[in-house]
Amino acid sequence: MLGYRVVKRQEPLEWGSFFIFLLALAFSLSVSGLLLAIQGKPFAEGILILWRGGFGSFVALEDTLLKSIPIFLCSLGVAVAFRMQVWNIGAEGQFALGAVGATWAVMTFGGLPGWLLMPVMFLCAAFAGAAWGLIPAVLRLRFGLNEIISTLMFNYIGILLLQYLVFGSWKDPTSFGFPMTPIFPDGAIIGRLFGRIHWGLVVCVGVAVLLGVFLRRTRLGFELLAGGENPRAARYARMPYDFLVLLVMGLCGALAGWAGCIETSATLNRLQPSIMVGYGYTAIVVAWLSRLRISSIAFFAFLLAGLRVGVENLQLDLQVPAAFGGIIEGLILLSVLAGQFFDSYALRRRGGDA
Amino acid sequence: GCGDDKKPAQEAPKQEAPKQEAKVEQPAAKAGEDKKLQIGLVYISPVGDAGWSYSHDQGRKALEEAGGVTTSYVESVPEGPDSERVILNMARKGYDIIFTTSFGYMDPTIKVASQYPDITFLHCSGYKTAPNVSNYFGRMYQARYLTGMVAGAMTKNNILGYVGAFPIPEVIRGINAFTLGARAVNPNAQVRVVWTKTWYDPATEKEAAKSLLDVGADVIAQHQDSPGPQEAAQERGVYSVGYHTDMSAFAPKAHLTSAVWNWKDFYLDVVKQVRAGTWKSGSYWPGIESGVVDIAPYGEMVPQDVRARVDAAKADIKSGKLKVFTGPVKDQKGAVRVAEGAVPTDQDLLGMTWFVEGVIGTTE
Amino acid sequence: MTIEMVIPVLAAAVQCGTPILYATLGEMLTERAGVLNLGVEGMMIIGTFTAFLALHLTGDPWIAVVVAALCGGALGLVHGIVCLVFQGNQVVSGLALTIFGVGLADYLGTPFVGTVTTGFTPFSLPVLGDIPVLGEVFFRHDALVNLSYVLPPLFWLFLARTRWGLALRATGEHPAAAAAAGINPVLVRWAALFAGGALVGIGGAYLSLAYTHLWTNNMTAGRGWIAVALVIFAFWRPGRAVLGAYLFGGVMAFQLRLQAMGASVPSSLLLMLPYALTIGVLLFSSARGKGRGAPAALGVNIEPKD
Amino acid sequence: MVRLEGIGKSFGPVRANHDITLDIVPGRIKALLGENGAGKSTLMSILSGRLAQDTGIIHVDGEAVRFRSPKDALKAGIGMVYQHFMLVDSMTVAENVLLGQSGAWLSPVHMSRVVAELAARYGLDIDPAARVCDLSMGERQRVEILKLLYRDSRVLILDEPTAVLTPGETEQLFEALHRMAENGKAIVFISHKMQEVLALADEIAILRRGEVVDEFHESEVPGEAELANRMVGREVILEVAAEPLEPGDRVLHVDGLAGDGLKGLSFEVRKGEVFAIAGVAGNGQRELVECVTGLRRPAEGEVELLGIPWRQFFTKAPRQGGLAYIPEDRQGLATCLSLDLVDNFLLTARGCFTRGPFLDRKSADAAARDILAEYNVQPGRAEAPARSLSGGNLQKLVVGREFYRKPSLIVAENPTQGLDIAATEEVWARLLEVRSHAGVLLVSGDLNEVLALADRVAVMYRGCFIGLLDRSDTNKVDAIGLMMAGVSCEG
Ligand SMILES: Nc1ncnc2c1ncn2[C@@H]1O[C@H](COP(=O)(O)OP(=O)(O)OP(=O)(O)O)[C@@H](O)[C@H]1O
Ligand SMILES: Nc1ncnc2c1ncn2[C@@H]1O[C@H](COP(=O)(O)OP(=O)(O)OP(=O)(O)O)[C@@H](O)[C@H]1O
Ligand SMILES: [Mg+2]
Ligand SMILES: [Mg+2]
Repeated sequence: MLGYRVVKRQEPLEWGSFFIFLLALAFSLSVSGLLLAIQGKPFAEGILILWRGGFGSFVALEDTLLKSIPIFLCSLGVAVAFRMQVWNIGAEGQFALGAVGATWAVMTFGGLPGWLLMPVMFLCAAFAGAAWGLIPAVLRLRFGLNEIISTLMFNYIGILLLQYLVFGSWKDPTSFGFPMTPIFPDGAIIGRLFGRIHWGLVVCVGVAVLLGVFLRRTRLGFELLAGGENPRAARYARMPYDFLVLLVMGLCGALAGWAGCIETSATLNRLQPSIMVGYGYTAIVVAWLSRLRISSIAFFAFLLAGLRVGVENLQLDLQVPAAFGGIIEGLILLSVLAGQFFDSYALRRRGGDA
Repeated sequence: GCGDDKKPAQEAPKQEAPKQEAKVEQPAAKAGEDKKLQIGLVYISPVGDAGWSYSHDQGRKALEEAGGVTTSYVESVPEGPDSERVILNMARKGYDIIFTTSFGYMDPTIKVASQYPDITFLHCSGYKTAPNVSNYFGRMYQARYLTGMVAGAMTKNNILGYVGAFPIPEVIRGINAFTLGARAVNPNAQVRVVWTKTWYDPATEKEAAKSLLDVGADVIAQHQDSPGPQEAAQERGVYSVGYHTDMSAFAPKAHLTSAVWNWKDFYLDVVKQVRAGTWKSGSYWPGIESGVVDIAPYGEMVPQDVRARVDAAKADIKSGKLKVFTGPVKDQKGAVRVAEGAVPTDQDLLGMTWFVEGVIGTTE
Repeated sequence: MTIEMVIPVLAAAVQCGTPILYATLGEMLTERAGVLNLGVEGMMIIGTFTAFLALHLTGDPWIAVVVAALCGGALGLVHGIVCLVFQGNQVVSGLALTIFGVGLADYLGTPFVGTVTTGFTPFSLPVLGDIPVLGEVFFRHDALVNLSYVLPPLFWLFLARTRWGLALRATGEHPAAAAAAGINPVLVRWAALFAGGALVGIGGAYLSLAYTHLWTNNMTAGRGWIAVALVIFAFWRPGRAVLGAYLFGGVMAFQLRLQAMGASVPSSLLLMLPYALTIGVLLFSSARGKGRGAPAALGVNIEPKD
Repeated sequence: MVRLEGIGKSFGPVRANHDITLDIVPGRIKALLGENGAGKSTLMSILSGRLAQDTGIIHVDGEAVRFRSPKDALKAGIGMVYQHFMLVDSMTVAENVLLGQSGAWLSPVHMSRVVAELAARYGLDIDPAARVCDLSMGERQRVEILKLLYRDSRVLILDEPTAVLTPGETEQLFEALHRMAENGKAIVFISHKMQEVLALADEIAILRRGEVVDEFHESEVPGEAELANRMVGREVILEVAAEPLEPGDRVLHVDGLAGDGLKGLSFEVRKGEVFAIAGVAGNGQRELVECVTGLRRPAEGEVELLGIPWRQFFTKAPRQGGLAYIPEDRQGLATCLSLDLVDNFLLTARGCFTRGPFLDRKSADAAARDILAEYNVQPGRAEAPARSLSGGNLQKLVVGREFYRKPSLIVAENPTQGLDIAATEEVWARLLEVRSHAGVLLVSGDLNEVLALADRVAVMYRGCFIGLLDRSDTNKVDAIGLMMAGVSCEG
C-alpha cells in the first residue's frame, strides 16, 4: 500500500488501541456531522447538542445512567457469548421473555410480600430468558442450526409472544382496552436508590462483580475464555464445549431476562409492548466494542445510552430525525471495527529495516 | 354524547378528572404579547409514518405558518420512561405548551405537569386531567360511520374489507362505527378484518388488503398509516376508503372518501386561548362539527343519492341528532351490548374491545 | 379450499417472494465468494429508498432500479472496506451495516414520506399470461418479477460455466489456491460484494417500485434477514433459493388470508409463522445435510500479504 | 534464464532470507536443501509471486521483473507446487487445472478433454472429472503439476513434493520430472532429504538460516554426510541412548478398530515402551490418534485406555496421571495463540489447580514459570501471548505441559517436526525418560525418529498395519521403507 506494507504485530497494542478507538469515534462523529451538514444543520453545534443531551448536565447523566442499566445487563451476556464465538444476537427476544417471565410471576403470585415476590420475579425472568437462549443453543448443538438466524427469529417470535399476551389474556380490564397489564403491586416494583436511579443499578454492579469473579477465578470461567479463543483447542483439552455453549446462551438469556424484568418493574411498573426499544441490539454493539472487559462494557453501555438520550436533544433542538442515532451507532461500530486492524497489524515503510 | 365543541366534556371519565378551577396562566415571562410561545410535541412514531404522527405534525406546521410561535417535536418516543424523560426535557427547556400524542404518555404527562404548573400540557387519547393538563381526542368514529355508509352503499358483494393495525379500542371503535354505518344503508353488509400488527408497513398492509380482496371484498377500508391498501384496491379495480388524510392521490380510481384528521384548527385555537390566558383544563372531544375529524371529498364514482344520504347523516351528527352508537347495538354473538335507545358513555367508547354484529374477525 | 382460492395465494407468493429472491441471490453471490454479509437488511432498505428517490426525481423506474443497484452495491463496498481492507469481523461488520443502513434510509427518507410515485405495474405477458392457472400465478406480474425469472438460471450458468464463476467459487472455497492460480481473490470478493449488494438493492427497490409505490420507514421489515436464512436453506444453490423465497412469500400471503377468511386464531400467533417457518426450514435443511454446500472459506478474511 | 539477486525477506524479527543469489537454468533440476525454517519455501514463494521480497531483484531472461501476485509469475512462466497443496477440494480436477485461465465459457466436457489430453502427454494418470477431495496425495500432486503444465510454465518449483508420497509414487514423480527437464523445463526441487536430492538433482544449493551457504553442480557434489554437515552447520549424529526398559502394565489396548478409513487395527502399548507407528501421512494415522485421544468416536472395535473402556474414560473428567496428547498441530490444536503462556499451560493442566469451582491461579503461575525455565522456552516471559513463540519453543511448552501432568499414556504425533536439532534431542530424551512411568504411542513420518526411539514399530498403510517390527530386527530400515510404500514383506 503506497510505500507501506502491512506487518503482523506480535504483541497486542495496549494504550494504542484506546487511541485508535478515539480516532474511530472522531471519524464516525465527523461523518455523522457531515450528514447533518447535508441537511443544512450546523455541524459542530449538532455534536455539542448531542453531548449536552447525553452527558452535559446532572439530569442528563441521570437519564443516561438509567438507560444504561438494561443495556449493560444485556451486553454482559452477549459479550460472554461472543467471546465463546457464539453469535447470539437474540438478547432482544430474551429481554422480552424476561419481561414476560417477571410479569407472569407478578400475575400469578401477586399476593406474596415484596421480599418474597421480588426473588420469584427475578427467578422467573431468568428462567424465561434463559430458555429463550437455550433453545437456539440446543438447535445449534443438536442440528447445527446457525445461531445468528435462529436467535434473530426468536427475537421476532419473542416480541410477538409478548404482544400476544399483552393484547390477550394479560390485558388490564381497566386499561380501556389498551395493551398493557395492570400496574404491579408495590411489592413487585423495584424502588429508588437515589434520585431517579433505582436498585437495578445495584443488580448491575452485583452481576458484574460475580461475573468478573466467575470469568477470572473459576475453572469454568477459564474454560469459557479458552474455549472461545480456540474451539478446537477446547475439545483437545477436553473441555465440555457443548456444555459451555449452553452455559453462555443460558447465562446471556438470564441476564437479558433480568434486564427485561428490571425495565418492566422499575421503570414501567407494568408490561406493555412499548418496552421493546431495541436494547438487545444496542447490546451487541456495546459487547463488540468492549471485547468482554466488564469495565469497558460499563463504559460503552453508558456511552451508547448517552447517545440515545442525546439524540433526543438533537431532535428537539435541531429537528434531526430519530434515525440519526442509528447512523451514529452503526458508524461507530464500523469504524471501530476497522480501527481494530491496527491492534494486530502495523504499517511499516517499504524497504525499511523491517 | 357527541358533538360538544371544546367544552370540558361532562361525560369524561369521572374517576380522575377533579373539578378544577379554570387556571389562567399569567407567568411574568408572557406579559409581553410579542413573546414567541414555544410549543413542543411528542410523537409515538416517526413523523414519516404518513399517519397518526404525520397528521399531528401537519397541525404543528400550521402553527408555524400562523407565526408567533416556535415549534419543535421529538419522534419515535416509546411510551414509558423514555416519554417521561422527553416531556421533562421539554419542560426544563421552558416550552410553554406541550402536546403529547399517544395514550401511553398519559401518566408521564400528568407526572411532569405536576412539577411544572406554569406549562400547559395537552394529552391526546387518554382520560386523565389535571389543573394544567387537558386531554383531547377527536371523535373519529363519527367520520368512520360516514365512510361506512359510503362503503355500504357502494359494495356489490356486501363484503367490506378492513385492514387494521392493532386491536386496540381506538381501532376497534372505528371498525364498529364503520360497520354500523355500512349496515345502516345496507343491512346485509359484513366487514372482514385483517390485523397486520404494523402501523406503517406498506408491503404487508397492501398484501393484507389483497387477502381481503381475495375473499370477495370489494371495498377496502383501513386503519393503517400507509396507503398500501388503497393501491391494492385500485389495482383490482374495486373501491377503497382512506384514513388520516385524503388518500385520493394514492388511488384516484378507487378512492371513495377518507376519514381524515385535521388538527390544525384545534391547535391554532389552543394556542390562541393560551396566549389570551383563557385556556381551561378539561377533556376535549371535538367531533365532526369542529372539523377535527371529517371525511374527504367524495370520489366521482360516488352517486348523487349516496352523497346526499351521507351528507344528511353528517348534518345530523353535527347537530347532535344522530349518535353513532345509539342502541340497540349487538356484538358479534348477537348479544345486546347497548340497550335500545341508550348511548354509551365516552368511557365505554374509550374501552371498547368488542366487535359489533356484522364484523368477521377476532379482537386478539 | 378451491383452486380459485389457491391461485391468488400462489400469485401472491410469487410477488411477496420476489424481493426476497433478489436479496437471497445477492447474498448467495457474496457468500459464494467467501464473504458473510449480514448487512442485507440495511442494503435492502437503502435500495428501497434510493429507488424511490430516483423514481421521484427522474420518473423512470428503470433508472431507479439501476440507482438502487448501485447504492446497494456501494453499501456492499463499505462492508468490503471493513472486512477486506481492515480485516474486521464479518459478522459484526454486517450487523453494523444493517444498523447503519436502516438509520441512513430513515434519516434521508423522512422528507419523502407520503409522496407517491408510479413505478412498475403488473401486466399480462403475451401468450404466457393466458396459460390457465400458470399464467395467473406467474405471468401477470410486473417487469421486475419477470426479470427475476431469468436470474436464477443466469446465476447458475455464471457459477458453473464461466471462468469468472469458477474464480468466484475458488475464492469462496480456498482463497490461497485461487491466488496461486493467478486470481486476485480480494478483487473477486470486492466484485462479489458489489454485485451481490446490487442484487440486494434491487430486491429492496422492488418494495418501493412495484410492490407499493411509496416510501416509509422500515419497509423491508425483516425481509433481509429472511434472505440470509434462505441462503443456508438453499445450500448456496440458486434453484433452491427460488423455492425458499416463494415458500416465504406464500406463508406471508397465506397468514393474512387466513385472517381474511375469518379464522379465529390470534393474529400475533399467525404473524409468528414466517419466523417459525425460517427455523423449521433451517432445521429441515440441516437434517438433510449439515452445513452442506457452505463455502469452506465463508467468513474467513484474507490476510494481507506480507 | 531466471536469476534471483540479493533477495532478502524478514517476518517481524525473523530473517527468513538474506541476500540470496541463485540461477535457475532450463533443462536442469535444481535442488534446494536446508533444515526446517532455513527459508527455502520463503525464497520460492517470492519467486512465484506469493510473497513480496523486501530487497533484491528477480531477472527473467535478463530483464528485471517485479511480481505483484502469482499471476505475474505465472505469466512469466514460473509456477510452484506448494508444500501444502493449493487445490480447491470441492472442485473437479479439470476445474482446478483451468482455474484462472482464459476463455469465458467453460463446458465440463471440453475441460475434461483438454485436461485428459495434457495428462496423457506427460504420462500423468488422472481422472479429470474426479473431485479433488476424493484423490490421494499423489494424485493431488499430479493435479498441481498439471496446473503448471497447462500454463506452459518454464520453471516448475516443487516444495517438498515427496513428503506425502509413498516411495513408489516418489519414483513416478521423479520420472516425470526427468521427462520435463528433458523437454527443456527448469525444475526447482525443495527437500531436506539427502538421498532424494542426490538421486535427482543436477545442481544443489544449500540454505542455512536464510542464506545460501553452498552451491554444487552435478560433477562436484560431495557425499551425503558432507551435505548434511553443510546443511546443519555442524556434525550431526543424532544418538540417543534408548536402553530398553522392562515393559509394565498395559496402558492402551486397541482391538479391531475400524471405520473412518481404518481397517481392523489391533495393538497394545505397555508402560515402559515406545510403540511407534510409521507411515506416510494420510494413511489413517490421524484417525487412529483421534480415536485414541477421544476427539473421534471409534466406529467399530474396542479401545481401552488405562484399563478403562473408551466411553467411560472419555465421559469422566480428565484426571492427573491419565492421558497426554502432543498433537502435530501445536498452533491450531494444542494452544490458544492469543492467550498468555500461563493460560496455555492451564489449558490441559487446569485439573491440577482446581479447588472446588475455583482455579488456583497463583500456584499455576508458579508451575508454569518452572516449566518455562526447565524446558528452556524462549522468550521465557509467562505473560507473553503464545503467538510470539516460535514453533519449536511452543512445542517445548506443550511437551512440558503434557509431562507435568504425569500421564501414564502419551500420544505424540510428529513431536519434533519443525524443531531444530537441539530441541529435537531434548524432546527425544524426554520421551525416553518418561517411559519409566508411562507408555508412549509415537506417530511419526520421520524414519530417523522412529528408529531412534521405538521399541516396536508398526507401519501403517491405507488404514491398516502392514507390518510390525521389533527393536531387535536388524534389517528394519529397509523393511520400513518398503512397507511405507505398501509392499508387505513376510518376516
Ligand atoms: N508468514 C510468515 N510469517 C512469519 N514468519 C514466517 C512466515 N513464513 C515463514 N516464516 C518464517 O520464516 C522462516 C523461513 O521459513 P520457510 O517456510 O521458508 O522455511 P523452510 O526452509 O521452507 O522450512 P521447512 O523445511 O520447514 O519447510 C521460518 O523461521 C518461518 O517461521
Ligand atoms: N505463520 C506465521 N505467522 C506469524 N508468525 C509466524 C508464522 N510462522 C512463524 N512465525 C513467527 O516467526 C518466528 C519464527 O518462527 P519459526 O517457528 O519459524 O521459528 P524457528 O526458527 O523454526 O524456531 P524453532 O527453532 O524454535 O522452531 C516466531 O516468532 C513465530 O511467531
Ligand atoms: Mg518449507
Ligand atoms: Mg521452525
